[in-house]
Amino acid sequence: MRAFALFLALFTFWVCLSGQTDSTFLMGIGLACCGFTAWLCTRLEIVGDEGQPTRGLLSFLVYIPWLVWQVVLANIDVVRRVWSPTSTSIDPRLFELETELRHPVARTLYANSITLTPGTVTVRCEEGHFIVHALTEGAERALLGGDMEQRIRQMEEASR
Amino acid sequence: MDSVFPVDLLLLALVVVIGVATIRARDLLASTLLLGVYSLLMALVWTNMFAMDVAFTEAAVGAGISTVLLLGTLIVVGREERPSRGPHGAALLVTILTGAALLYGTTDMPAFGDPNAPVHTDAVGRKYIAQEVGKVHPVAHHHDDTHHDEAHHDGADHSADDHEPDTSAPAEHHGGSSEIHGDPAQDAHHGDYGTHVPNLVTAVLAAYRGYDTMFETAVIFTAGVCLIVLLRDRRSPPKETEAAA
Amino acid sequence: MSFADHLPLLVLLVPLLGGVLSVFTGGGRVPWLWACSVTLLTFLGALELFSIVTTAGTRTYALGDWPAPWGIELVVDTLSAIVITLVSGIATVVTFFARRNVEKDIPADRLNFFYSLWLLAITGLLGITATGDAFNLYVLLEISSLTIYALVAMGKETDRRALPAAINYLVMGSIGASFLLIGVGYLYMATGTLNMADLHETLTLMREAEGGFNRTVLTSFAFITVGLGLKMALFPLHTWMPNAYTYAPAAVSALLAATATKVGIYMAFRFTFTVFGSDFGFLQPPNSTVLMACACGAVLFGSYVAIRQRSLARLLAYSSVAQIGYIVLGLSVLQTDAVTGSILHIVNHALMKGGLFLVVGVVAWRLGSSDLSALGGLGRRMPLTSAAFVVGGLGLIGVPGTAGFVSKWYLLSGLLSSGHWPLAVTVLIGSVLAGIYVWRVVEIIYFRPPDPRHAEVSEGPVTMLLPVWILIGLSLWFGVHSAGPVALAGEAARTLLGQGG
Amino acid sequence: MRDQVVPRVIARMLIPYMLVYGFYVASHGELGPGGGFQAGVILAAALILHSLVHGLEETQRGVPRRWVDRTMAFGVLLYIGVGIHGLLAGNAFLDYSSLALGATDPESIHGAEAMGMTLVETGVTLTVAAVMVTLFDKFATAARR
Amino acid sequence: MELTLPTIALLTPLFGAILIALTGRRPDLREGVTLLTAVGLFLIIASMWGPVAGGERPSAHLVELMGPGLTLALEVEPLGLIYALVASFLWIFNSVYSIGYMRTLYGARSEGQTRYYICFAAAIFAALGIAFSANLLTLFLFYEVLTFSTYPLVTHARNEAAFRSGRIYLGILVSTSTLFLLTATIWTWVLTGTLDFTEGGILAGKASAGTMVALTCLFFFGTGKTALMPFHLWLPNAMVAPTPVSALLHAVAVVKAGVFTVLKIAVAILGLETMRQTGAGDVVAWFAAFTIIVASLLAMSQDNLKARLAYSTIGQLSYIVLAAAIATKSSITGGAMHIAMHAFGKITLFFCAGAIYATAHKTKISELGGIGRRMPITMLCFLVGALSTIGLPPFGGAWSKWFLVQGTIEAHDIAFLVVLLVSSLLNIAYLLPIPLVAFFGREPQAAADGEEHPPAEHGEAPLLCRIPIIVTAIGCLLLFFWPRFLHDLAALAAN
Amino acid sequence: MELLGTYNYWVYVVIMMIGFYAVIARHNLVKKVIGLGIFQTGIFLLYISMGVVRGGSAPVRGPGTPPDTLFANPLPHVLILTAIVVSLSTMAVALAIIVNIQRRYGTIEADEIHRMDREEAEAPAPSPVSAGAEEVAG
Amino acid sequence: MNPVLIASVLVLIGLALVLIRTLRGPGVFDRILGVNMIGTKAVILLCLLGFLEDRGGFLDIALLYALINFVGTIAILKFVEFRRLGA
Amino acid sequence: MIDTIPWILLPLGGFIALTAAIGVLRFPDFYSRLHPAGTGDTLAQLLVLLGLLPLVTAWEDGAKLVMVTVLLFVTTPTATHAISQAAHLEGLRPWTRKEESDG
Ligand code: NA
Ligand code: NA
Repeated sequence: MRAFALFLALFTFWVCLSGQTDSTFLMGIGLACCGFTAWLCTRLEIVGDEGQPTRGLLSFLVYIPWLVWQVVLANIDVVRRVWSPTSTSIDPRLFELETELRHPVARTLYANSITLTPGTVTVRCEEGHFIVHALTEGAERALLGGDMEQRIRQMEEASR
Repeated sequence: MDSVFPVDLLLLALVVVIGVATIRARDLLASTLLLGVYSLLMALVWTNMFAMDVAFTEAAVGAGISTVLLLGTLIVVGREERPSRGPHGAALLVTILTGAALLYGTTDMPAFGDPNAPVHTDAVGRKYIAQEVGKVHPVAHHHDDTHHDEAHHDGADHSADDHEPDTSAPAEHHGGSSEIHGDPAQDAHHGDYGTHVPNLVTAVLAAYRGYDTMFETAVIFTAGVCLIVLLRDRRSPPKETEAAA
Repeated sequence: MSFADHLPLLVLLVPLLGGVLSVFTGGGRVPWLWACSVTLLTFLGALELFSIVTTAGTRTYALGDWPAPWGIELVVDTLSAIVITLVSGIATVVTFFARRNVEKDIPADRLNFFYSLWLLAITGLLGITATGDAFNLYVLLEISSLTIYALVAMGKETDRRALPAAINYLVMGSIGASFLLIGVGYLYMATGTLNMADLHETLTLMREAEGGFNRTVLTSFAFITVGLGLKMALFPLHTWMPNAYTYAPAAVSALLAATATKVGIYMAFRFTFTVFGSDFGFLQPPNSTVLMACACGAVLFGSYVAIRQRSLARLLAYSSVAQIGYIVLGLSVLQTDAVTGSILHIVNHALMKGGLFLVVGVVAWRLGSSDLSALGGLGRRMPLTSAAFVVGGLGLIGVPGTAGFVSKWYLLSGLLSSGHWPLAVTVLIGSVLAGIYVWRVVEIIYFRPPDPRHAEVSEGPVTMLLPVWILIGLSLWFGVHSAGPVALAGEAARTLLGQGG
Repeated sequence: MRDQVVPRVIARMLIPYMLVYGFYVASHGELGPGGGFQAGVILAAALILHSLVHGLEETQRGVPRRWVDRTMAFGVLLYIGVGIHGLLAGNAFLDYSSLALGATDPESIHGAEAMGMTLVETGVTLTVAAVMVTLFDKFATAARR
Repeated sequence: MELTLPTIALLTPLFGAILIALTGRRPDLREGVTLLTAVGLFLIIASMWGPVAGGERPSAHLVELMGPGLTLALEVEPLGLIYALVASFLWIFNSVYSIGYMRTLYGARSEGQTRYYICFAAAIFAALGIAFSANLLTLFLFYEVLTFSTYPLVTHARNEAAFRSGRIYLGILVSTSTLFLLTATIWTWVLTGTLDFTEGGILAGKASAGTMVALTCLFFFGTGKTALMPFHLWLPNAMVAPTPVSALLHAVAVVKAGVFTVLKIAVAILGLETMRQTGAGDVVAWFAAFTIIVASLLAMSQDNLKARLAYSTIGQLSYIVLAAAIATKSSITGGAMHIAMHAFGKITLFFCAGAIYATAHKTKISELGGIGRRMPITMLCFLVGALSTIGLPPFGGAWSKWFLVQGTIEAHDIAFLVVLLVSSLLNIAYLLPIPLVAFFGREPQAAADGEEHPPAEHGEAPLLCRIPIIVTAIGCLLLFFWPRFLHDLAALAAN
Repeated sequence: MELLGTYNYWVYVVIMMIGFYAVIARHNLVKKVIGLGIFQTGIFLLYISMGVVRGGSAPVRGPGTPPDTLFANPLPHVLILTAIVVSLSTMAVALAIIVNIQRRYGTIEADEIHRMDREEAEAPAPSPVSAGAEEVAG
Repeated sequence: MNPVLIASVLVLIGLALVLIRTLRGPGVFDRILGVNMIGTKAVILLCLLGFLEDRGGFLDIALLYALINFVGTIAILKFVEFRRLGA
Repeated sequence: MIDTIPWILLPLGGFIALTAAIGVLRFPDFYSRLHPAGTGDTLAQLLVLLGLLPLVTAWEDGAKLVMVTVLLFVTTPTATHAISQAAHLEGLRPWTRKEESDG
């Protein structure tokens, strides 16, 4: 089932890459290759919940625009600090961030989201807690507020 | 002024700097990393010179595979290069002499990008671009000292027509070049492959010089076999030996 | 197209296929048997091709039916036919010989891969000889080089010094190949073509049009010469060779010494004559003086250093440095007899040196060493092997009745008739020095008391002696019945020098 | 790196797409940049990524060494085989037009030429991918102590 | 390959060698084969005397070595026949002598005797090849074969001294032939396009005077077997070999091959006329003269009998070199005759020396006192050999000296005449004392530490040694009274 | 413009010299191999530069490409593709040999290896094993 | 002037600046970070260059490079962390 | 309107990329340099994507452009995270303002 979903995703990918929808030959090759890839990935044991979190897809699509907006917002902050003539504008710190996220994909998404939003970088991603590096105290506080984790937890629950 | 030049200049300057840094770094890991960057920038240079396939390969090989190979080596041999004393006089001399010879050779070269360079005006490159090489006539399989006029597909010369008279001018024209130039529907006509192979590099690689590429594949195969032979698995299970014997 | 039309291709397609398929041959003696059959088949094809070329003239083969210069073409003229036959023949003999040495030197589970490399090396060498395309030559050169680096490094199973030898060879070989690539690049830059015949034509037109040397072409010539000099181990670029020959597995040394350097020289012939052309004027003083100086240096230095060696393989390696000097000397004076002598010496030296390295193989297999100190009293215990060494050694000296004499004769008459006295004297002094290093070994073999450690050693098996004596016997045969080879080499030389033929 | 969740998850997501991308590059060589060699490298990179994240043994459980060795040779053989097909069809070695199987109209011939190129590029892809995997395998194994 | 008489003659010793190898385990059979081959060979060669003297030139084409003009071919002409006759005749007696000598000293089954007889036969084969060669290439080839086939004989003893001598032997012979003879040969080929021996030479009009001088020097010095100074050292060094080998070197084959070669080259390559006109031989002639005198002086200072004989040979050979360099008809005749005369004289002397060693184990002249009384026949023959070598009648050597002297007179070169006369006096001075001491000297008593050399209770040499000595001594005598056939051939050669 | 006409070639010469120097001057074998890589890339640059046409474009001729388009010469690209592959293969073999050297010598500095070999050659060699003799005995 | 060229030059300058960091280090992680960042910048640059000359093929290279850069970085980290590649 | 989008977004993207580079050059320690590295370039790519989309002629080019962007969004933070994790495992300690004032 997951393998088939993967196959479909892969073939979509193929069509986007190729663009030659009128060529039966290339599409045929595409089908064969995608099928083969799906089979190979099954053999490689990477087909599964971690690789293809199919169920959380919809809520993920909602999450993306929010994340992009966060990225833009926070970037403005970093740009300001980069161009500021003194180095006093930053006050870096390392802190621990408790998280209730369990699913690996959810944790990955959370960790990468933290990294993508400027001012914070996930340094460690352990079971139950992250270690995060923040550029400023403000960034630390924003993260500890837990808005982002909340959104991701909703997705995790939705896909369960 | 082409957009090629400013980007090219900047990139080449960077490439040289990285090259020197790669050689100078004592830490072999740093060298390896810099070599990857070097390859990447070289790939950019080549992209900028319209050598897409080469850039593609260089990026994959230089930044990917060779980095991994070097890393694998460094795990065994360690990261530190033993410091050596100062510049090596004799090596410097040899290098400079070689460089001087190479520069001497460049003085008679056509300018960079000159469309009148022999490389572009010679019939070889032009027929590749037009894909109008044509097969050897069955009768002419041997003793073909006059191979220049054997192409049977003779369309228009699309490039550099007016720069130099083509010494190997096609013997006969099917239709006229004006027809092909004028009719957009005919633009797609390619002599040897119809519309099947727009990428000229692939055409040259896999067809006109397919023999080279066959041996290129053999070289790769050879490298694989060499590695299998040279880097024996130390924990090679005895059953493998038995199976072979 | 008939079968015969495909022969120029088949002689290298067979070992290529054989090399790839060798991976599937499993273990035991199967890989060896496979390699033997493949090389034998190749040799038979080469013989057929040889007879066709010598009767019907140059053969060409357009790959993919694409006409040259757009497609790559194979061109087999007299010289190529000679070298193809030589390489495939010696490869056959050496492959037949190799089994015991290889079983001793190479782990049993790698034999199929070893013979795969072996056959690919032969493919590369044959391909170089057959191709009519300058860049294709580079590719094939790299196939053979790459395999040979690995083959040399496989000597590590018995002596770790094979490894530095291999890496040194690799670095110098790669520099050589790169120089060749630069040279070909400059040529391409100047002419816009890569086909050798076309290159020659274009260069001739260029020279006529410009009335002088194009600096790009001149540089190209210099770099190709240096690159090939590295590949063929021309003094002073020979430094990779002695160690590589000494520490490589014995069978590999034999293959290398007999074929690889010869193909390097063949390439020099191709570029000097077929691409640039003897009338191009590059090989006039002062350019030729440099080449001659290198060749003379090779003869004198190689012979002198050979005298001082303590290992038979190393001695023979330095002797090769000297013998390559002879061949290049003949090439550098651009005189028919001298070039004839060079071509003859390519063949004769391949036979003699191949045979001698096989002797080293037998000795190493029996004694586990080719140190001269271990060879005392060998003449009694391994009489046939020792006799083979003596005959081969006499050939190196150039004693009449051996093939070495014939090539030296033509070389000398070419040098004398073109008035190159100092070069002739060098050749003669080289022969005398060869006499010294060969005789040193002969004395040890026949007159030194046996090493007690090897007191029980007996003659090598027939399957090893047969190949040894095939090569040595052939070198004797060509020493006496040399009229045919001389006529052939003369024809090849006249063709190369553009004197018709 | 198996216990590092972020790289592991991302790698698992990426690998199938890398493989398909590799196949895409191989099959679209005539149309755009890339071809057999590049495709082979990409395919190998996918497997290498798998090895980096999951370990060599796990990759070799999915793609056994024996397969890789065979593929290495098979690619070359495919290339040579296409060449020999031309030879057996009475043309020269590597004349792909014989793949038109007797058809003589220009379109078939052109298609056959293109098909020949695709086939040989496939051979290149297979060999390159297998060799690159072997290279990584050998160096990774050599580095293990 | 044409199977004519010269070819058969050439192949006979080769087949003999093979038979010897096959019968190696049975000494009697082996030596029987040797003798039979030697006799057979002599008969074959002798059968050619009539035709050759009658102007026929039996020839054979062996193999086309390197294409047109560079073939292996045989042709029998007078000079070669003289050399072949001498070599094959002396081989018979040398074999007889060898059997006696080797069995006395080492026993029949001792180490390496089969090799000894094989190499001997091979050396004769090479000598015949030289003698019958129809061109310079063939000559050069057999010349080298001779060098290598005699090497195992020279180093027969297989001890350190033997190696050293062997090295010098090969070193000088091979390097001179490679450096000079081969160069001269190829140069000739380049100049003339032929290497065939032709009456009157082939270089006439093809080479300038300077080239002629250079070529002559290359040819004469390149023929190291003539032991012309400074390339003479191999000969005294080779005396470590068993005496029959010394006999082979000094009388039968090797040095004679050298002088034959120079004569042949002078006659058939350089051309006597051309040589005289260009003064090509002058340099060599002076070297030869120098050698004659110095070698004689050196001979006098030797106490070792074989060494003295060796230096004597060096001097005697230079007579012939001088003859070739002067290049007049008489000198060539004399030189050709001297090949035979010196061969008979010197072989007698060496046989005697060997007999003394085999019987009395004495090598030094100073030890020979009174030995003539124990071995009267041997020492009498020694006297005959010595007188023939000096050139006194009634022995063969007188004739050749006579023609040599005549040759110098024809060339109007008084200096060389003086050299010849002075050297004859020196010959007397170093050769005659030996038999005198032997007959009239006092037998040495045991030395103080002395059990090692007890006054040997010995009589004459073994029979198989004695017979050859007597035969060759008689030969010296007969050659004086019947020199006709020899002179006729020699004169033919000189024309 | 004249300067611009050849600067590409100068750069390639400089790059090659950098690599070449490392190959011959450095003792560390890995550094040599890296140098070789740079050296060869320089050559590739030479070839690619040859193929450039001012005002040209990549040698891909799609359906919409105007017929009078100037294309870069595809041949140098093809040659260099092959050369890159060769260079990679050489590098792989070289590194494999280097790994072996490290295992057997404990160093990859060429001069040290040379010294070790020389010392070993001067020391008396242990008795070599005679495989042939074994086979005869067995 | 065209916006693509402006962006290209800006990115290129950025790339050069990151290069300085890569060369300077000081630590190995700074270098790795620099290399990775150069890779990303190169991808951006490749996208831009494609439109500078209107060639779609560049995007394939960009895609490839993004992938290779990632794999390479993981490999380097694996080397630094575990001193091995395989397991 | 659509013509001006590239004129705004592309230079802006270039500027962001340049900013990130300067950040990497200027920031005092490894950890703080991670921030511009992990974020600046992804945003720059996003801007470049949006700026280029109006210029796209073939739809598969647009698709590829999107793919590149997505890929960067996935891999860049992952790589950044992996690097920082490795550094942290290695024991690299972050620079803090407190430290500076201490020293
Ligand atoms: Na962040
Ligand atoms: Na392509």
